[in-house]
Amino acid sequence: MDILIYGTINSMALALMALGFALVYGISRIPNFAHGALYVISGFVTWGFVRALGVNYLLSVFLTMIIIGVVGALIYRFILIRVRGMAISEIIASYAIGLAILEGLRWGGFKGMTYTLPVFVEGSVDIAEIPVDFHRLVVVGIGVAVVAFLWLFTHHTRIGLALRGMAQDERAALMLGIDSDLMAVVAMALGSMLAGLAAILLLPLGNIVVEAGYNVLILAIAVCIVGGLGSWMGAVLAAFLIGFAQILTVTYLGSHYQMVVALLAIIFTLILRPSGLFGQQKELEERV
Amino acid sequence: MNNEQGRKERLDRGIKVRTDGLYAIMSLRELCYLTVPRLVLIVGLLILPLVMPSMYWQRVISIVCIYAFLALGFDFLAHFVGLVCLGGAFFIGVGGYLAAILNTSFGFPPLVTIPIATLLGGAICTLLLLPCLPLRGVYFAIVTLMYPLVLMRIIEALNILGGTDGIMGVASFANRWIEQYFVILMVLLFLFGLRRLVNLDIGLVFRAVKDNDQAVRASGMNISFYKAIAVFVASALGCLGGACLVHIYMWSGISLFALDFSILPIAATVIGGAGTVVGPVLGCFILVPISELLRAFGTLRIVFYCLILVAFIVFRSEGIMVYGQRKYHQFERWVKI
Amino acid sequence: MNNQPILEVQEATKSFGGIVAVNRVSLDVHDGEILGIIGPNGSGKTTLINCVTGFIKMTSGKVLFRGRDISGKPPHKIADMGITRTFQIMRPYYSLPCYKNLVIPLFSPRAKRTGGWRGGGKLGDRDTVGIDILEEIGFERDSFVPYKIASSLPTGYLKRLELARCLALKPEIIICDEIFSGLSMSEIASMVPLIERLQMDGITLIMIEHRLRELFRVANRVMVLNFGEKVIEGSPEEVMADDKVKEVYFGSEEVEEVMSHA
Amino acid sequence: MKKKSMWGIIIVVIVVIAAVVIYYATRPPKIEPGIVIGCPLSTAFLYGWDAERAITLAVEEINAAGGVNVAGKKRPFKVEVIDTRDLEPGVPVSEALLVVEKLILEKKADFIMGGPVRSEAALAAMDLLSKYKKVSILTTGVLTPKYHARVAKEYDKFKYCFRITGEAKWMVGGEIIPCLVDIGERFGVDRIFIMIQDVAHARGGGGLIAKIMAKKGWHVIGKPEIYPTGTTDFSMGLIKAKKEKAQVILIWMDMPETSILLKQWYDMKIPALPFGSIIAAAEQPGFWKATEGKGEYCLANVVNAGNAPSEATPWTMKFVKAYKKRWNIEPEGYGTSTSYMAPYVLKDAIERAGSLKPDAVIEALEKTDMVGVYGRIRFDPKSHQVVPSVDPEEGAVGTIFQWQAGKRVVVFPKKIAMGEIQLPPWMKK
Repeated sequence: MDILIYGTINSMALALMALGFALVYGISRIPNFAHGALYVISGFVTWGFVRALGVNYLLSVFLTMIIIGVVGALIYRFILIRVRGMAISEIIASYAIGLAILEGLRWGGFKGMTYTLPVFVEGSVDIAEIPVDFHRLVVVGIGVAVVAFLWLFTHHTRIGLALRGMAQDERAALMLGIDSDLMAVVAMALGSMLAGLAAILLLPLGNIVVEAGYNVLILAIAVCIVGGLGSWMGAVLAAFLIGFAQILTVTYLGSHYQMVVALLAIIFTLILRPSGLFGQQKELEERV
Repeated sequence: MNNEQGRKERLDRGIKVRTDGLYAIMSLRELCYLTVPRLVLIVGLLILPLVMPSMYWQRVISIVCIYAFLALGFDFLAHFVGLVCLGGAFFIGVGGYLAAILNTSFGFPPLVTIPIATLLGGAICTLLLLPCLPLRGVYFAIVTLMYPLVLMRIIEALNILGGTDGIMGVASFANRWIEQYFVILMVLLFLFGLRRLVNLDIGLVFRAVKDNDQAVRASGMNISFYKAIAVFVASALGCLGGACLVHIYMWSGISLFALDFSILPIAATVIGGAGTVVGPVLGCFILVPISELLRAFGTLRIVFYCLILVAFIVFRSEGIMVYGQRKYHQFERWVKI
Repeated sequence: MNNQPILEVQEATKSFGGIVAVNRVSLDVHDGEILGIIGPNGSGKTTLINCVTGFIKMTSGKVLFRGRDISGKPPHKIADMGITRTFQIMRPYYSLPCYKNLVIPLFSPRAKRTGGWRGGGKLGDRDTVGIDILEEIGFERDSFVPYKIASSLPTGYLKRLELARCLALKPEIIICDEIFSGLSMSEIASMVPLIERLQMDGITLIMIEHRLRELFRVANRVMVLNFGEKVIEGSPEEVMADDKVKEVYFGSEEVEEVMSHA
Repeated sequence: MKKKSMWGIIIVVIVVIAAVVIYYATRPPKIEPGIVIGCPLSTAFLYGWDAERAITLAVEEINAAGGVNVAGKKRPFKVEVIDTRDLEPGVPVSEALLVVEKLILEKKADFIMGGPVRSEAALAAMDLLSKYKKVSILTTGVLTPKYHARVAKEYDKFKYCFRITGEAKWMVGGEIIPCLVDIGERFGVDRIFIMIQDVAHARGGGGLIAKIMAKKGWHVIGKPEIYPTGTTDFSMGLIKAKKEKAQVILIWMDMPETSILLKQWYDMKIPALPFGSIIAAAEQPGFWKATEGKGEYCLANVVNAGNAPSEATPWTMKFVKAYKKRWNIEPEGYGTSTSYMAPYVLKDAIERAGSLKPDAVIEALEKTDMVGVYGRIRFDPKSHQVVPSVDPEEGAVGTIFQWQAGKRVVVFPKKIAMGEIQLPPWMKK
């Protein structure tokens, strides 16, 4: 029973982390290695609003999402747009920006363990005599809401359809009058907002630490690859797969294999089925 | 300028066409035109340790040479074989651990453990990378980026090979000069070795695999066999670097798999000029000393070094060496008619 | 000409998901013969030869080469046996000069074993042998063509380079995939004698073409494919006379024009 | 566009190099021949910057009092701190070793202090120190008993390495076990659940505690739960502890994620007393505000007294007040008081040896005997490890404190205790 509850919580956390990365790669084919940095910087920005400026919590959450969305858009607009298409340069450019942000934060004095965010709601409740705190339930709730919103957004709004069009085939979308660069900027902004949302939800559980940036990036990549690069629905499913796998290894195999699970998942998926659950990398190879 | 008739004449007039083809070079002027840059490089590398102010900077040069091995391996794989391998740390780690084990448990001296660790490490890395050879583009890059992290976690979880403390008391080189010149000679050896390999027939096959692997398959050659050879060459280079590093620092542990070993060689290749085998080595000689000089600034140094990297990539300049080569062939001198 | 066919395809079928590209096609080719395969676009011609040369795994059916079953083998093993092919979309090595393009096939195990084109693979220096082959297919030795980078060559030259790449392996069968398409009339005119000379050298040819006039002049037998099924097989004259072929090509003037000339 | 961008790059690179050259040129040349102390510390982390602050405070006090008289001549200390980044994941240890060499070769450091903070870097640095014959006093971060074991094993090779901070074996045997036994008797608890980080010293310490407590009749629940660095979810372990009715949860982690563990423990109202043998997050004064009080009742061990206000020796409170005045924050991590004592011990040894030569200073250090911030400081001549004890008059005293109502109250050892251990309300039956 506890495996079920904490499995879902862990999986929803993974899904939130990975959604931003999956969305950006799905639409603009850019592996956004600065995802972890956006996650951490949104944590510190919210901390700034709440603790330093004393702005009330909900307003600061809203402001942070806007700021992070703008930061993501700027990164794409001025840096990534020039390197689109060249696989190796995209990875290095986005990773270098991520590293610069993280190390800049560390140099700016954001080190140590005293930076935290307040929890949405205090206290905990026993579900079938398993203690679960409200904040984690809120995380699951918002996670489900985000997935539903994304599904509605991509299926029923004009921008959403344009984004999906571009995800399938950029040139075809261009021909239909969709400005692919603008769409990519929107995708990057949306992806960063999702990273910001994940940070605001997950960081109150512990404290804001610069190292979290690296771990989040690795977990996000693991989930996206298992789910098939390019399809965010696959990422959500893969998040549940890896989430439960981690919880199961902790209970049965021993807790120190936990991190190894996510990394091995990547290696095996890529070797057995490079396109993951929903990706379409396989079909490209067939065309001789 | 007096009023004599004169015109600008390209230095390499006549040389470039003939040297590209199969004809021999005659005059001394043409001979030194071609060999001078290479000589400057070799002599420069050899006298560098002598001219260095303090022993600390000599140690920095050894670190530069280790990164140079990785950069050579990466450039060879990425530009000549089309496999973008972000796993430099994987080779360093495997090579380092092998050298440490050979030295501590079997007691071989450094000059014996390094060759064994290089070849054995190269074989092991190739075997481990075999399953992901058919992958393409971003996938191969991400898998190779993940390999060192997986090994790091596995060694940490199973607490083997000395666990998180690593292996201590590895013998160091006999003395400073042997260590310094051994590493520099190795860099020169592999620099010109790779340049020659790339122009050999097998080098052409690697380039063909990069251009169009279906065509290579249609001419009756098994591409994964040739990709494996290319990966073996690159991983042997990386393991050589790892082994030297372990003997320089008399220690080997899981932090040999750190990300720095994967990212810096790529940055050096981008700045030095991908495609020219000398470019990455030049990139290392620029990047590592700069990051040492900036050490006083603490973590700001990483920010500097990332911004320089992004600037190079975004302005998509082809790197110093390629720019240099292009300019070198365009030198002109004023010739009287 | 012993009666045992050099290459035999039995009931080859291949389907991508629901669509059946090739539906139980069987054919056989005798030594030194030229077999033409024609059919409208999308009739499964390229898929058929992709299956024969191992680039795609067949859903069912068998391919026999000199009686030995080679259906499951990877493409490089089939090429190693002597069944070479050119590609419909040309695949030269763009970054290498012409004669270096030929060094790669000369480097293959088959070239080393069989000595390659006139013993070039094992004994001679591969660069000069490359230039010999280029001269064989019509590029004079001292012209600038062998030294130009492949990417700067026009389509006609690239098609010949594809052919040269097959020749370097001293092949027994060459499968040409639309080698005439995209060439000007004069280029085709100079290509036909080259094909005839290959046939005289004892090389079997399977040619997929849309240019029926040149094909009929060269081919011994012709096979017509439509929607993945074999419609008819026979000498060029029988095929032209058959009304089913007219129906397949209904409305294409070219067939009418060829018919009227014949 | 291509030409202009190329020049843009070259200008950027030149500007960077020029800035660096100017920085080096304008540094004040070393006028008076100060004794250079090199400190390779990971300044971006708690154990790095707290040691840096303590050493700077001590050196300022010594220089103000006239510096060190070396055979009659008065010479001030001069501190050179360089960031080793060795606590950062993904940074190779060779970087830290390069920093140690830079201090020795370029900055001409006479002594190394504080030492690389991560245990594997410190162990690796031992070979370097013996190669360059530099005396080093380790004050923070490194707990592994392997360090002084190596000194004892190859004395003449590693005699240059001293350690002034407590080490894991004594901490477990001399402090944690007696404190646990004391808790056992007072509250009648004997079921312990161990959660440790996947690091060599944690595995060693955790395993040792499990064995000893089992011998003492305690019921050790399952094997120690090992968590890799960077774990963000401890729910399964805590639920297992609750199901098995554990009464004490022993925590040995120095990663920042321990605050997640404590918050989850508080939210889930697990009826067990969290006993942090090493719990980095809980050592800092800022911990209380950071966890909004959820860290209540958590016990933490700061290896040496003085890192939390207590009355170990008259000097302790003087140090705590001086630290608070200088850096307007109470002493934080467990490297603070030891790093503060190291310059004093070195000054005393140099004055007794009358010279800076390594061998003379080593003999003087081996005969050190002074009452410091955390008790009487003496070095074991064989292993150069500070002699620990429970009584401040005898040797270096450790401290275990408990968070009570927002303040760190020292509860063990008895001699310097300022208060009693309390149980969380939801534990009292």
